[in-house]
Amino acid sequence: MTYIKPNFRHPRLPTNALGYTVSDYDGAISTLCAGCGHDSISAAIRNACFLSSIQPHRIAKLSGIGCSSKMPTYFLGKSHGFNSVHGRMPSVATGASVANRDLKYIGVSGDGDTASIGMGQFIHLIRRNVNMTYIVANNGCYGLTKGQDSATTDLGSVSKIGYANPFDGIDLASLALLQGASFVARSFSGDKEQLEPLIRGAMAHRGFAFIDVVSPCVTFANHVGSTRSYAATRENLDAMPLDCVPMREEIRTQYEAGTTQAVTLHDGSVIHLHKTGKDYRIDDRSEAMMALQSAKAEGRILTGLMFLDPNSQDLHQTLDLATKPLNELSKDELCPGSRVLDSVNQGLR
Amino acid sequence: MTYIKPNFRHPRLPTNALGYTVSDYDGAISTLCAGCGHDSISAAIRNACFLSSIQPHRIAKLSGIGCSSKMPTYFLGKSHGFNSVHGRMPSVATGASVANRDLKYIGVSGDGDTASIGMGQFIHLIRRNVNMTYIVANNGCYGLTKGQDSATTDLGSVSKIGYANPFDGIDLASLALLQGASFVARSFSGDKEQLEPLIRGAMAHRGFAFIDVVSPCVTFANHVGSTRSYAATRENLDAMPLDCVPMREEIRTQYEAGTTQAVTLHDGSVIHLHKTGKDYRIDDRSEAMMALQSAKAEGRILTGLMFLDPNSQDLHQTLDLATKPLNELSKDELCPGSRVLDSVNQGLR
Amino acid sequence: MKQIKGVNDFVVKFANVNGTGSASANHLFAKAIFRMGIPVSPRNIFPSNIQGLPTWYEVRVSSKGYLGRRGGVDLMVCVNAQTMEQDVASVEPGGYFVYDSTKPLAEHLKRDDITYFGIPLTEMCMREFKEQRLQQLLKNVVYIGALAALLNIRFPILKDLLSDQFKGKEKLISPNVQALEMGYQFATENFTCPLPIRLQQGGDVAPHILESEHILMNGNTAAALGAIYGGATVAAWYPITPSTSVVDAFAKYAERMRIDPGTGKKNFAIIQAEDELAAMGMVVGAGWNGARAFTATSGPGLSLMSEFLGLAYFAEVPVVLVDVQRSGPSTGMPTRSQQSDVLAAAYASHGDTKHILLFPATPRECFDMTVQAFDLAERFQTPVIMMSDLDLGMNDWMSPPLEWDDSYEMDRGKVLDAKALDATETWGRYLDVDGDGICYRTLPGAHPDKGAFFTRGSSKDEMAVYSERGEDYVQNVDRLLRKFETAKAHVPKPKPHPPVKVKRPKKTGRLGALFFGTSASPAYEAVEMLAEEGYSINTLRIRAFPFHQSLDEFIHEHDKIYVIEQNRDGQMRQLIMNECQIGPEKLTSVLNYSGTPITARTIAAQIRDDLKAKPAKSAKTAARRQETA
Amino acid sequence: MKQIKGVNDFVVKFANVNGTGSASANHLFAKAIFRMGIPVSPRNIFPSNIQGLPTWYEVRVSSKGYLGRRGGVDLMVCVNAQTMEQDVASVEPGGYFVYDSTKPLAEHLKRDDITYFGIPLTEMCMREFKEQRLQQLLKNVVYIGALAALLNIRFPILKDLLSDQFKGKEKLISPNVQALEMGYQFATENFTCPLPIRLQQGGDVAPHILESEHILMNGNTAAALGAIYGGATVAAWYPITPSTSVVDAFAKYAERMRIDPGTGKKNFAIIQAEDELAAMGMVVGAGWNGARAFTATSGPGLSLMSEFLGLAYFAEVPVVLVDVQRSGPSTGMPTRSQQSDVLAAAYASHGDTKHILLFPATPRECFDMTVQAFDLAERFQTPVIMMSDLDLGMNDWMSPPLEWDDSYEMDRGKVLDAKALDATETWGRYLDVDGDGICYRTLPGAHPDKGAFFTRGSSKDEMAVYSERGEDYVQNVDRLLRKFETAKAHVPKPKPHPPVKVKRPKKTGRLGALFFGTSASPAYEAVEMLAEEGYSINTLRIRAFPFHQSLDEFIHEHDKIYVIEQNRDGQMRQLIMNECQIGPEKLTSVLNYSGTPITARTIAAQIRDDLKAKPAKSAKTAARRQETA
Ligand SMILES: Cc1ncc(C[n+]2csc(CCOP(=O)(O)OP(=O)(O)O)c2C)c(N)n1
Ligand SMILES: Cc1ncc(C[n+]2csc(CCOP(=O)(O)OP(=O)(O)O)c2C)c(N)n1
Ligand code: SF4
Ligand code: SF4
Ligand SMILES: [Mg+2]
Ligand SMILES: [Mg+2]
Repeated sequence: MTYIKPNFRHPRLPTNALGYTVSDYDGAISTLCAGCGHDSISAAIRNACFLSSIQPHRIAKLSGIGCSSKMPTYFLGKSHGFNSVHGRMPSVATGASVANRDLKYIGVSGDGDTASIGMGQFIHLIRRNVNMTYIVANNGCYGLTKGQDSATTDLGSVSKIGYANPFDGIDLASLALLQGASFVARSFSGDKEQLEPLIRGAMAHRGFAFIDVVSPCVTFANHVGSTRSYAATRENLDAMPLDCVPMREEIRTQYEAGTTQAVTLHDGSVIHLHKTGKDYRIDDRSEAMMALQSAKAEGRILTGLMFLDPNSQDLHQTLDLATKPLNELSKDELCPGSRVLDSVNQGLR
Repeated sequence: MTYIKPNFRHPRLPTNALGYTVSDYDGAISTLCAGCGHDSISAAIRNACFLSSIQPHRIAKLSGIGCSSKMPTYFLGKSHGFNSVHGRMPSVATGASVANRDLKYIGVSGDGDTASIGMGQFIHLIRRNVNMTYIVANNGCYGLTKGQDSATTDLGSVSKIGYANPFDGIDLASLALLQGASFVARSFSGDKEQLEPLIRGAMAHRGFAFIDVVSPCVTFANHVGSTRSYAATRENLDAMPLDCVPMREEIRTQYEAGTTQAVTLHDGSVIHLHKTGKDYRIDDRSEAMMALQSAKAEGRILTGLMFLDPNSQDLHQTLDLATKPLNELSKDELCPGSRVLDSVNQGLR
Repeated sequence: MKQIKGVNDFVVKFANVNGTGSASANHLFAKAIFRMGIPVSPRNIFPSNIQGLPTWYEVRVSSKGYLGRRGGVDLMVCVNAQTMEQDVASVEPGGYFVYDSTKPLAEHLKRDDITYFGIPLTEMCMREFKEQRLQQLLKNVVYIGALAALLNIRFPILKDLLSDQFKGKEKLISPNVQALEMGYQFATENFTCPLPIRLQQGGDVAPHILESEHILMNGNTAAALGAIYGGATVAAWYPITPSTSVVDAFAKYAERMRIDPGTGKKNFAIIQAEDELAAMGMVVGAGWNGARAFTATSGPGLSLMSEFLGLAYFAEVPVVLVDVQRSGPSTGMPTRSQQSDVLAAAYASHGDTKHILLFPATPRECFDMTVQAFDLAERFQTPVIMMSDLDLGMNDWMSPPLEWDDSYEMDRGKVLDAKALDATETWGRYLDVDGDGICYRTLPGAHPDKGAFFTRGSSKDEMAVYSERGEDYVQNVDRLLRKFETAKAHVPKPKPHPPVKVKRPKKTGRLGALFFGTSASPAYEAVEMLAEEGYSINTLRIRAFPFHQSLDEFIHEHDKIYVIEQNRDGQMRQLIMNECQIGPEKLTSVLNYSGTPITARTIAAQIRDDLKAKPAKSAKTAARRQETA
Repeated sequence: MKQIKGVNDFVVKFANVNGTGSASANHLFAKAIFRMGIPVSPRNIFPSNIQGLPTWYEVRVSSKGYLGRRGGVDLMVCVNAQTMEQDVASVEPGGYFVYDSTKPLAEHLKRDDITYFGIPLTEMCMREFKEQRLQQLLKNVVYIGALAALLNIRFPILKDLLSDQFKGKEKLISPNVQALEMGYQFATENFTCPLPIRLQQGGDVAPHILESEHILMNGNTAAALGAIYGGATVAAWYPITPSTSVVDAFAKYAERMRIDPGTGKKNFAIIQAEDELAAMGMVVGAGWNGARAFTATSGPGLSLMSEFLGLAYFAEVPVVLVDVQRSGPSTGMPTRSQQSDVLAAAYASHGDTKHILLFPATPRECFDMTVQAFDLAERFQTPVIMMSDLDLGMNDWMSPPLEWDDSYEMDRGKVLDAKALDATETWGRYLDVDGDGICYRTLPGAHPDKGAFFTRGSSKDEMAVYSERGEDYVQNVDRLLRKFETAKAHVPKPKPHPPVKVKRPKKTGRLGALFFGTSASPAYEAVEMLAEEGYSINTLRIRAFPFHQSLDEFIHEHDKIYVIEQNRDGQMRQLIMNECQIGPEKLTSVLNYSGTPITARTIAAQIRDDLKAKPAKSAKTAARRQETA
């Protein structure tokens, strides 16, 4: 495809377990503003998939509409992507997921796309525990339509045209927690060290994995007064670091006893959470909720993995789907044939 | 209007402060199933408005679509009503409210109308703190379409056709709390003593007042196995009783010291909460959230007033609206006239 | 007093209160007649309410096999005090009126041109049955028993049907049989049975019905079976009358026919969405991912789906939608029928969009066309909307049995798998390689490094690269038009009907009639009625949009054409003018939009009036005689 | 080489990268020409992106006062390396090409039939300015300075404009002025100025323009002012290009003109909704409650609003919607213009629905028609949709000044207040007392015990009581049709244009042209071009739907009519055939749907080709010459 960077494979480029180089996970050249937080997220997704050795073509990318929703064009050029309509990606992802349970799904959205027009679908996506990674590039504004406040804009945050937002911002991570999401995290586009392992963990998780990523809009929300600017975010960041070791990979780094909390994911991957003092038991929803709420009250941005239920039941299980993907079933598996129809006719006489 | 019960005013019928009898608050004869919980809610609304001496014609009734949304026809026949479209009443109520800040607004909805198709609008209605009373007649099913599960149906609750619901039910009261609702309550259509004062309090509250009312569907969700049947509800009920004394009314009953918690509403009305042991400080969101969550965990239905912020800023304040209702402004107040237009032209040359 | 006579030819109507179990009893009545091999067509006219409001059930018996509504009532069974006045009034002179005589009939309800049969239903049931619920339910069965005597229904058939109905709940059989007998006995003892209108098994009945072993089924069930046989694996929906039973039936059959033998797991997914936007979104997602997916809805849902329909059209994703139409606009009359979503469906969504529509007229076609809808959707990579309606979808229709050709292969359309991709030199998602406007698509996950592309609702070039260049946009939307042209030859062709013999034909110029869906049966009947009067009218039944050229030909071969449809604005007529470039003077609307299915009498009357009123040539709408019962 | 000549008559186009501040500099250029009293029409052709993609700005100068696009480019200013190749190619033979010569021009970009002017913009700015942002921004100002010399723009005017522009940020004035002078000086020193194409103040200019004191404004701002003057108090919206600036402007003016003098509080409410469904819901709620409310959106929003539009139609609630059309279907080309929502708007929602549409062609009409929209919406208790488009809404148009008659009184329609209610004997919400299909409504809270009723989207009788009776339904929807008929006499009439003199008229039969909105200006120009060639074409500009009967008359008075519009499917033509009962052979489409506004040349070419190709009578679409620049 012309729009995929021609990737000249440098002989000495490191390869992953599948023999892919990181450039095999590249997408098209970004058309976002220079410095846009979203580009860092694209890079983190690319790196995470490379490091976790996921076959690029076995991933499907979905998004809504917005600068953030353009992102899927800028990573994983070997993957199919679907840039759907504004705020309705959750339903498209749900349909795609039941149609083929064997692919991995990454949904990328924005705060407008998810918290405004998409709120209803977002909540029902969580409720169904669709097996996917859902990333919100949260810049607290509508970038593509030139900077209006979104539903996640903090109370009092000053927009570029100088108005202070009079409404309280919706905290998507808390909402996801309350609605029963099985993997809830928050991060910052500028914190590669934390974001990459989070994405790797999310991709390894079975069920709905939500990552709310603060991703500054350099053009409309990076000024003094905006609570989502690079400066304000860095200043208020409380990051809980972690590592993710995917399945089939031996643990290289040695952690000093008691300094980490390890969680094993359904597929065998292990997430190591580094103790910071601010942290708590990762499998306790209410503790997570408390942590988020108190951080918010203090005007702090708590980032890291908030909650994880490695054994939640995803939609495929809830629907008791056959192991063979629905989109691969043959006529013989689908069509009962004339004899059965005769008996149906019989029953209608 | 032919559809209003011809109300023959019995000479000895008691009247309220405005001289209205309770029958002045009647609506048309209900066409709901005999025994439907919704009819009890209609009666409670009628009584609450009568007892609080609210002029019936100064109330506007709004609803979506569903058996529950038919309710407004069955109370307050002297009030205008708007039976809008399925799940979108919140937006209609928002528009109506800003158009005329002087009326009182009652929104009646169902769990399907609010938690399924209406989820997005519901959350944004809360966020805007629209000054209204919003009642969900929550029967955990779609009554009007013959009994499908709704998004509030409890996990494992068995539907009439015998399937156990595999999804976790959305707890609307917790959601309202998290999203910052200024008045959050839950009740049971069968508990008149609690429901009436709650509605009176809600009507007196300035801002968004939410009441989630368990209201059994006798036709599709009153069987054994349904967690919303009359029997199941009565069995699991933890009711926190209360009284509401509207403004300008002296407190008749004397409460023994320490047995009640009194909250004064913005308009001077006072709500008395009777201590039960299970209760907590009414102005503490997180305590309320904990109470709801733990009750849910124990399979109990906690009812009563969960949270109240009497001094929240409603949408009229947020928008800094003039005191005169927008729909009453005259041409002179609205139209700047030709001189101003000339200066506008000047600025465009 | 002259009483209405007729063997195997009359209309019976039941007036009940909904939620009292009348529907199943009345259905028992219709089914019994069906089992006697006599053409019957029942119609349930129910309120948008669960309990306590008036509901009617109309059963037409027609030896000729007319399945549309005739109009008028010959025998009324009224067990609803609320509506008794209008029910009495609606009986044809010389007709019959059966009622619950527990309370005496009010004076003002007495007509001297109809015959009354009072049966003390309540009293009888109070006497014979203890349980309150039974007392209510069995009232209905008692009058069925009485009708068995009055109309000559074979009693054993009724009994068989009861035992079928109560399989599993056997202890309910005896009280029901008892109730039947009570009614039967009361009638034989108190009335002269049978009536001049009656049933006669083996009496003269249209051959085409006797021959094939007909079944009795509703269109929604048939559509659901079509989805099963068409290979649908994903159904996403949101409940709405009258479409709900499509997915209910799909679930029922899927649980039987789609369980993986090895694991016992499901080879299908049914998701009750949070609303119609989501339902359509799920179908789009599944279709994009290569599964056959569908949804079912009605008017309000169609409106809510329009943004997604536009996406599917422009991004070229297969989608199947079953629109079971009801009376609009807005919430309208949710339990009344109409054909009023034609324009909204054909042009759903903003911008230049057109969608493929199918118009089934029988349950059999609901089945066949649903299967075909999946083939067409994947072949043309676009939404296909099957336009059913409440009358067809929720009522039981006598129909030839469903047939299935086991050699059927799904047409998955132009999809390149890994092998094909390796064989292809240069591939572009929107390259019109074959010149038919249809391009080759690929499915996610198919190939490690070929065929990946970005699907979007925005403009792109032939290589699927985002583009705002005018040339790329024009080239793309012109191709979409070309694709739509190609579809004309693949969708179901319009069906002509053997012309009706006319004895002394009147001079009228060449007359034609166009119609679709549930307007067909009454239209054929009306055409035969008019033939008796010397009017010769050729007919063509439209079965799909875009229109096949034979429609143009038909129009050109006639001087005046009646377009018979069930909406206010003559939507199909408009669609024909738009797409076939036909002048208005040729097309005259024959309309009924009262919510109750159009009747042969209404159609005949409107055409007759129009033909008499000269010059009628360019009248848009023939005199409107609305049948509103 | 022959160079293009022309005083006050040429097309200049700028090729830039978006997000580099070029728009304001280019606007400076257009505004300066406007201040010189010379007819000018600028067009911003920008991408759906915030920074880094190609963007163009086209400025047409026309002494005759043609404001539509002419087609072609006489002078190109290219400061975007990405597009230089296509930009060079797009210049007319004999034209001029200005570029940044900091890097030498590549060989393959050299044409021998155009004149090049290299200006080392980057180099000059690097040298003169320190700040990086300034270095980028002022590049644009430098080339404006050069153009001042090349095209003879009055320098003082540019300076004045700069100081207006930077009111408040005075320290920015001097570097800007310096940049202007740098460019001016460079041009005078290195090129022979002015060019054969040039400006000349007081040169011959169409009188109608010199006379009235024109203003330069865009349609969205005008619509916003219309909402202010029309008394709108509630604006609920969801951001979407190209409609966003309607509400932005409304907010700006409301903050100035709608503050309660006493309290300093607001006499208006603006709510940014969570999506378009909610935006329309809020408008419906406010309209129901007696406030004048509106929303603005574009295609995708229109699709999402269709359910609510159906409710407003059937429940009879006043609603005003400004649809600023962009290129569909689906997301389409968000920053490109089209007139492709005509059918979607006219018949929005399922069931039998029709909506009143207004078609403004100038900012002045955007203002007037928005005011009128509120009167019509309240008079007819129904949605009124003003169909603007990106070209009209977001570009600056020269227009006669806005005018206001202070004697204007809002038409609040048939609303009964408490007094009126007391005076009324029997009132029914849906009683057609006056026979015009419009009934009397009441507002919530008006009267203690009269006039309360239940508004609903379901069927009702004349007393607003829920009803499923066919008679009630038919009576109600027939009245809605009657109401729509009544509207025909109240909506803006179509406008004829004084016929153009034709010297040696060709034999063609009576030719007519129909068009609306932004197709008007280029259509008039094309008609004059064709007049030169001997083709005489009468014109009528459609301004509203439902159509006034004068449209029918115009069609009947002509043998062949061209319907000029900017969509693929000839939607207005279809609407005319549906509603006016006009045969297709008479109406020939002239279309452009490339996303860039239709040009006079395209129109003339399509008509010319069609007239030459005999027999052209019934061709649906004239030969398509798409202007795709
Ligand atoms: C139905 C619909 N309404 C409105 C729009 C216009 N629109 C495009 S993107 C966007 C908001 C984007 O905000 P967000 O999701 O936060 O993404 P960001 O650009 O900030 O990354 C809007 C309102 C649209 N494309 N579709
Ligand atoms: C857009 C739309 N979709 C679907 C429907 C069909 N419908 C009517 S009521 C209803 C659900 C009602 O459930 P709930 O809100 O819980 O009310 P209840 O009847 O249970 O009181 C549905 C799906 C509709 N009227 N409109
Ligand atoms: S506008 Fe903001 S969000 Fe959009 S690309 Fe630019 S920086 Fe990123
Ligand atoms: S169906 Fe259920 S909810 Fe509806 S009226 Fe009957 S009992 Fe009430
Ligand atoms: Mg954003
Ligand atoms: Mg419910």
